[in-house]
Amino acid sequence: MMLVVFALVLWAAGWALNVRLASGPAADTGTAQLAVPALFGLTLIVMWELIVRGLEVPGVILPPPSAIGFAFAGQWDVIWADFVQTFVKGALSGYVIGALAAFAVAILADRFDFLKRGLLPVGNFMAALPIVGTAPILVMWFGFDWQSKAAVVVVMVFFPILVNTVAGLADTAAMQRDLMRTYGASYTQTLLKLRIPAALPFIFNGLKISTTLALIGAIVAEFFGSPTLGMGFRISTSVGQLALDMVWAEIVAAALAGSAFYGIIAVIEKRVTFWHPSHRG
Amino acid sequence: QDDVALQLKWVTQAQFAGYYVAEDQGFYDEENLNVTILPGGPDIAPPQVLAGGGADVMVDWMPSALSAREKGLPIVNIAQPFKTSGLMLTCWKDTGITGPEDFAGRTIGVWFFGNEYPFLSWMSQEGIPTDASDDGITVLKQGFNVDPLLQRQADCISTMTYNEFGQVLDAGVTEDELVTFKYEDQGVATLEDGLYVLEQNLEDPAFVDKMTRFVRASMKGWKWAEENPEEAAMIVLDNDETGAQTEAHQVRMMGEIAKLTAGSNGALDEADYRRTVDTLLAGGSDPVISAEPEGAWTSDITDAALN
Amino acid sequence: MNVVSARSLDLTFRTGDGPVHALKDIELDIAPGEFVSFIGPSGCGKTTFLRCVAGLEAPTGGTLTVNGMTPDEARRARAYGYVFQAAGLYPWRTIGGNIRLPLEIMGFPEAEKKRRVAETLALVDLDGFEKKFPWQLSGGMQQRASIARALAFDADLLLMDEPFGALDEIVRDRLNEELLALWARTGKTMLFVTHSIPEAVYLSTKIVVMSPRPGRISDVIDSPLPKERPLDIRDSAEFIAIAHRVREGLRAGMEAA
Amino acid sequence: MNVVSARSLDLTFRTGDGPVHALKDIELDIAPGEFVSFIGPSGCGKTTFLRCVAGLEAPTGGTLTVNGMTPDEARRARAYGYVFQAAGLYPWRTIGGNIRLPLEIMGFPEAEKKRRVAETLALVDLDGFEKKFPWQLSGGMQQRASIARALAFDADLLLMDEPFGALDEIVRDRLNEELLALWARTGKTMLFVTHSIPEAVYLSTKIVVMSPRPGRISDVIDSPLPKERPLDIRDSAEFIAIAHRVREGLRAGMEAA
Amino acid sequence: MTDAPLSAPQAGVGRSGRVALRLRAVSGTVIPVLAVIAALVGLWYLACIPMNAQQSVLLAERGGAEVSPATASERRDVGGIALSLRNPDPALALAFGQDRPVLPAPHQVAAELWGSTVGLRVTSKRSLVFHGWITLSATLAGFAVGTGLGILLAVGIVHSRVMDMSVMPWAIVSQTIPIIAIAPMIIVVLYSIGVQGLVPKAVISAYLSFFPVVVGMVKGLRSPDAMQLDLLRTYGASGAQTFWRLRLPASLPYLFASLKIGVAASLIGAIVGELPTGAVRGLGARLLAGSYYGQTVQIWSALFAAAILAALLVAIISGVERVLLRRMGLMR
Ligand SMILES: Nc1ncnc2c1ncn2[C@@H]1O[C@H](COP(=O)(O)OP(=O)(O)OP(=O)(O)O)[C@@H](O)[C@H]1O
Ligand SMILES: Nc1ncnc2c1ncn2[C@@H]1O[C@H](COP(=O)(O)OP(=O)(O)OP(=O)(O)O)[C@@H](O)[C@H]1O
Ligand SMILES: Cc1ncc(C[n+]2csc(CCO)c2C)c(N)n1
Ligand SMILES: [Mg+2]
Ligand SMILES: [Mg+2]
Repeated sequence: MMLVVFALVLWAAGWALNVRLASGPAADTGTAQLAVPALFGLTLIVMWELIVRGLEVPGVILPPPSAIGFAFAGQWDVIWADFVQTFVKGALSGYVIGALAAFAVAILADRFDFLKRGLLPVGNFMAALPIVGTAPILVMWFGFDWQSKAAVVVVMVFFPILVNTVAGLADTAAMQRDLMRTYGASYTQTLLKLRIPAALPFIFNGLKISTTLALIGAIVAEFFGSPTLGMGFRISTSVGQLALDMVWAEIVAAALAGSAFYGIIAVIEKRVTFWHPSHRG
Repeated sequence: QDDVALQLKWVTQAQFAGYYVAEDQGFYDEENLNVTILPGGPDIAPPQVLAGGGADVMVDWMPSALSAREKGLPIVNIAQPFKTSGLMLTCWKDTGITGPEDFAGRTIGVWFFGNEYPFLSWMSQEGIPTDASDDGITVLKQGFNVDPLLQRQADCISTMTYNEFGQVLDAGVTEDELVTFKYEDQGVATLEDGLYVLEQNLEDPAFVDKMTRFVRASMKGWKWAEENPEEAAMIVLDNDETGAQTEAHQVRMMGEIAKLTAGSNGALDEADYRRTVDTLLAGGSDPVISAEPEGAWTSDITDAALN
Repeated sequence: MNVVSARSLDLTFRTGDGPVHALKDIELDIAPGEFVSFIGPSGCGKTTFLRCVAGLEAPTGGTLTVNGMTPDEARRARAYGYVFQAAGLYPWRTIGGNIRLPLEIMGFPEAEKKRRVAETLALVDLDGFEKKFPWQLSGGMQQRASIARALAFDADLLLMDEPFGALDEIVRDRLNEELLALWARTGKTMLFVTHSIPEAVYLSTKIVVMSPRPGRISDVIDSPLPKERPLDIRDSAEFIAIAHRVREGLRAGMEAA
Repeated sequence: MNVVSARSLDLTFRTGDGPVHALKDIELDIAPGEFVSFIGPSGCGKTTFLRCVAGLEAPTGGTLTVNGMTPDEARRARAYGYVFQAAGLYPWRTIGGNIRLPLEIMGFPEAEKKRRVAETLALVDLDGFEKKFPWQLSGGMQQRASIARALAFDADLLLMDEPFGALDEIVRDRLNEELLALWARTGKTMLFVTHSIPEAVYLSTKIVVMSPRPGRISDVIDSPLPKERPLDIRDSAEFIAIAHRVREGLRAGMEAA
Repeated sequence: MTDAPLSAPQAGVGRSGRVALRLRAVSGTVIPVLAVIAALVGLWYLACIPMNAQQSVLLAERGGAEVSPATASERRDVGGIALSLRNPDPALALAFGQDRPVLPAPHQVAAELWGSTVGLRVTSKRSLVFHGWITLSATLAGFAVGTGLGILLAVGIVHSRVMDMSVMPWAIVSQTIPIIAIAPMIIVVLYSIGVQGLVPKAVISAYLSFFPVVVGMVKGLRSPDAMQLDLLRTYGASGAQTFWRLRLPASLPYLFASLKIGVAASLIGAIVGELPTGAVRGLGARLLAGSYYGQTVQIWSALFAAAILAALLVAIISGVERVLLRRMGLMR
């Protein structure tokens, strides 16, 4: 009980410190912008540790963060191999294929208005097919290895990227298109010099949303059949073996990988669409 | 009435007929018990539910239970309604597989989630690596159904006599297209569906009494089910909420299950226990359990229940 | 030959709620080298007329020729430069890149592109800003860049649709002066849409006053002002007289409608 | 007592790239019932000065009183109505609802709210439009509604920041006339920011010419024009003379900067 | 009326004009949508032939027909397309009516959908309406909780800088956690405090739906520009007045956009929540049970039922949005 009380005190202290940081004079510096969420996360983790120990929650229900940390460090090689299987082979390849396919279809849909008007509503409907239902089907079609995981990822990321790209390609001002007409520009010239650059902020929006979807999709697919390798495989098998510390270590790895993936795309976005009002320094 | 929550290992099906029958036929009521049957599923680990206090008693396979015990979750077998093992490997005959010695280089589907221990023990006894090396087996984490075999993504898959094997046949495959390896026949059988509780609960006489009544009523249910397989199957069907189970399938399953429960009155046979433990200990470099378990089972409850 | 020649030009838009008669019976001839301003209340069809000349809108009646061709042919022959109300520079291109855009599309050789970009930047007094991005410039500088973009490929005809509408009066004054100087130097033909009476009078050799519903020409005023126009010509009696006539024309058009 | 009184008013913004000296040494007195226009190039601090008067911005030096109070007290005493450049009506409220907004916030009783909404609608000639949504009205009508909103609670001081900047010249002319009439009828004190020389001259009893970097007052012109001002007073010699002086003031300020 | 608002958008649009516009919009999408659907269904039928070829040929072989290659183990290495080309007759004849097809034909799915919705009493355990209702109730409960939580969090984030800086990054990280991995744990933890049935599913459903709502609401509550905020300052308005009269109404369009994403996410959450406990009730259980018994037709029909349910939920929200925003004058 002491530990629980201590956890609550710690929470209050962490929050108070954050309040001071966030409203203090240094609030706008990069350090504060990192420190505040980091401190918040740290308090949460320490509270988790204290409460789990204080209430004597069984380790097979919820392990304390320290145990998760040990599992993460101790089984680093296993986690790394799982990461390569699920993220690099499954998620990343599916992400690339899905994105390229979405771009191609988006350009077609942009070219042929009929296709656009027909495809988008149907696409929205297809996007609503729950992934947990399509995953077993795709595993059945594409086999147990990473190919089926990539297929699930393709299906998951295709529609968000398609919808965003189509919206982006349509987002040019009438004036900008007229300008190209006054130059007697061809369709391709307009596409390359106006529409694609103008669509980039939208495209990146789709790409960003899809980063987390890709990883989640690959992991979900592994629940429905996999080789004896992969983050999803490890999570489900470890639950069965009551190795909850390993389960959480994989979840942490997934969250780290997902956040890093998101971060990388966000950085590229900032580089490529530096001109967009939301990115101008 | 005393409340009892029973966590099953898998979804509602004839594999658990005894409990549904006991509930349906009022055997639990007779023992003044109010039993809640919690169906399992692909991602529910019964020991976890037990540890969390979500259930009083669970159905599990002994390998998984012993492994959990070694991991520090003190669970104890209080009754063993299943005498024989229904687990087997089913292979296409045209792959040329005739015995375990042909497994090297093959792709074999295995259930995980605590169901992989019997297979891994068997293979390590055979000395066949399961690491996808050239002279080893490529293991697939088999999903929920027999598709990997039908689609020929695997040369062999795990099946239960009472369930998946029937599904393979239902899919139009004839028995002579297949080769099967029952664990029972290979001498590596491990004990399947038994009833387990948390060790510390057994210190409470009221709990012991409750479990005694529960086991008694459950075994009555099982024996009833063995004698009336068709009715038992219908009772199971009534309790299936998905509406996905079919009568034919459940009746057949009940028939096969009856063969597995036939030799048991509910008491654990120490010889079976020894065999299971020896199989699991014999796992070579990576045994399922590393030390002889202590106090992993008790006959107190069955002794009290069955007299 | 007239640069622009309209004969009973008519344009009706079909819209969801019935037709909009945007231009009616437009008769107009514009000779080479003229500076023609179009003025009139909102919705009277100034933009529509300019777009017809540019071949961006198809008239529904009458004839319109640009350099003796149809507007569409003229557009494909890159006969004119068009400056829109807002600068409308592409934010992902530098100022230089924006001016290079039409040259890229028209396939000028690399060296020529370089030369022209430098030249037009100098012409609008923006040298040194080539590598800057549009949002790093003030509104007035952006508008100058957009004029440079229209000048880069050196068409003889310049169509400008309220290019200074969004700028403040002082900046506008200066750009007006510069535009006049540019016009004097290059001898291009200018079609210039504006809402501002002083601006129209200050710049033009000819002022076309329009009135709405349907869009018609209600007056065409040939300016007697000399080609040399210091800014304070706007306080002269002649200037005020023309401005007065324009205002009267506008008022009459409004009341008739 | 002066409605607004500024003594060596100073305001410096701290920004990411150094301080911006927006107002420097402003000395100004405004008597009750005056119509004061502020004119100057973009960025000279017109808006900033108005915001200081409104208590929306805190000066960094000097003193400023509004009705003898600090601007912040005046704001809380609801001493003024403020009209922004864009109408800025809430699109989810009807015209009536928009005018009711300040009354709700200030807690007027229900009957009083009704009465005042009807009254101010009539004042700006918008009766019958109470139930319409803003986007169902033309830009000019929206701007009238936003003036009505500022009038509804009947403050004696009206601050207007380029209220007609977005409108076309003809609509603007009419609104100028109406504004003058309203001012004459109500006798309120007006502070009016504009970019347009004719507008400033036409409306004001006093014109404050400002110059930028740092924002200073470069000229204060008391208008000799009569209170009665028909639109074509703008062609009168007196008018042109004042306009000339304003333009010279602007030019001088620009060159000095 | 001296100043008739003729220049205002839509000023002259009467009822008939609107109806005409609507009609044009309908015919402008309905035909392309139908065309695309027809094309997809055609492709689907076509795809059934190679996908189901192994089974078709096997069935033909069992029926005594001459097939090539002659044995199943040889056929295993032949692709579906090649197999269909080598055995065109059985591949075509038997592709669309199998019991356990790899890819069921559209009419099989449609028939199953029809049969298990309209063809059964809604109280039947085989009725998709019954299972849909189970899933729907968890979805709605989770959606309500998630939306409420999301809005509260957004209000906190908009009004407190600390919350903005500390909570927002973690809210993003929370979305990178594979829900299917923690769903069973949530269920077990809730079991241990005696909660089962609808609540665990609703919790997962809420977890998935709160994020879009937070993001949308934060954007929406911050959408009023400086001028609109300053206007209220000139009235000396309080924080609460600013919230209720400005921030909240201004955020509604954003809220509805997120609600549409959120409700679809809620549905997925409810289905995910139904998977771990396996065959209990609901569309997720149907999916799983179908999968367990290799009943592809049943999987596909449950899948489509879920998508249709999602489409209906989104349509309902769009409807509410249209009515509300139109009444508020935010939609023209
Ligand atoms: N694409 C279009 N479809 C339908 N009506 C149009 C279209 N373009 C313009 N109109 C209508 O034609 C009339 C003339 O429009 P135009 O843009 O030429 O006016 P303008 O004189 O340029 O006005 P402003 O000063 O506001 O720019 C207006 O009533 C306008 O609503
Ligand atoms: N909140 C602020 N933070 C920093 N600088 C500001 C801020 N507001 C205004 N400024 C700067 O102060 C100076 C005066 O701005 P102000 O808006 O008062 O000019 P203005 O005369 O109203 O111009 P305009 O005619 O363009 O409206 C400008 O240089 C402007 O960039
Ligand atoms: C992950 C997973 N776990 C279990 C089974 C099926 N299964 C394995 S053993 C057994 C009988 C005892 O419950 C059953 C039904 C599966 N298909 N997938
Ligand atoms: Mg125009
Ligand atoms: Mg300003």
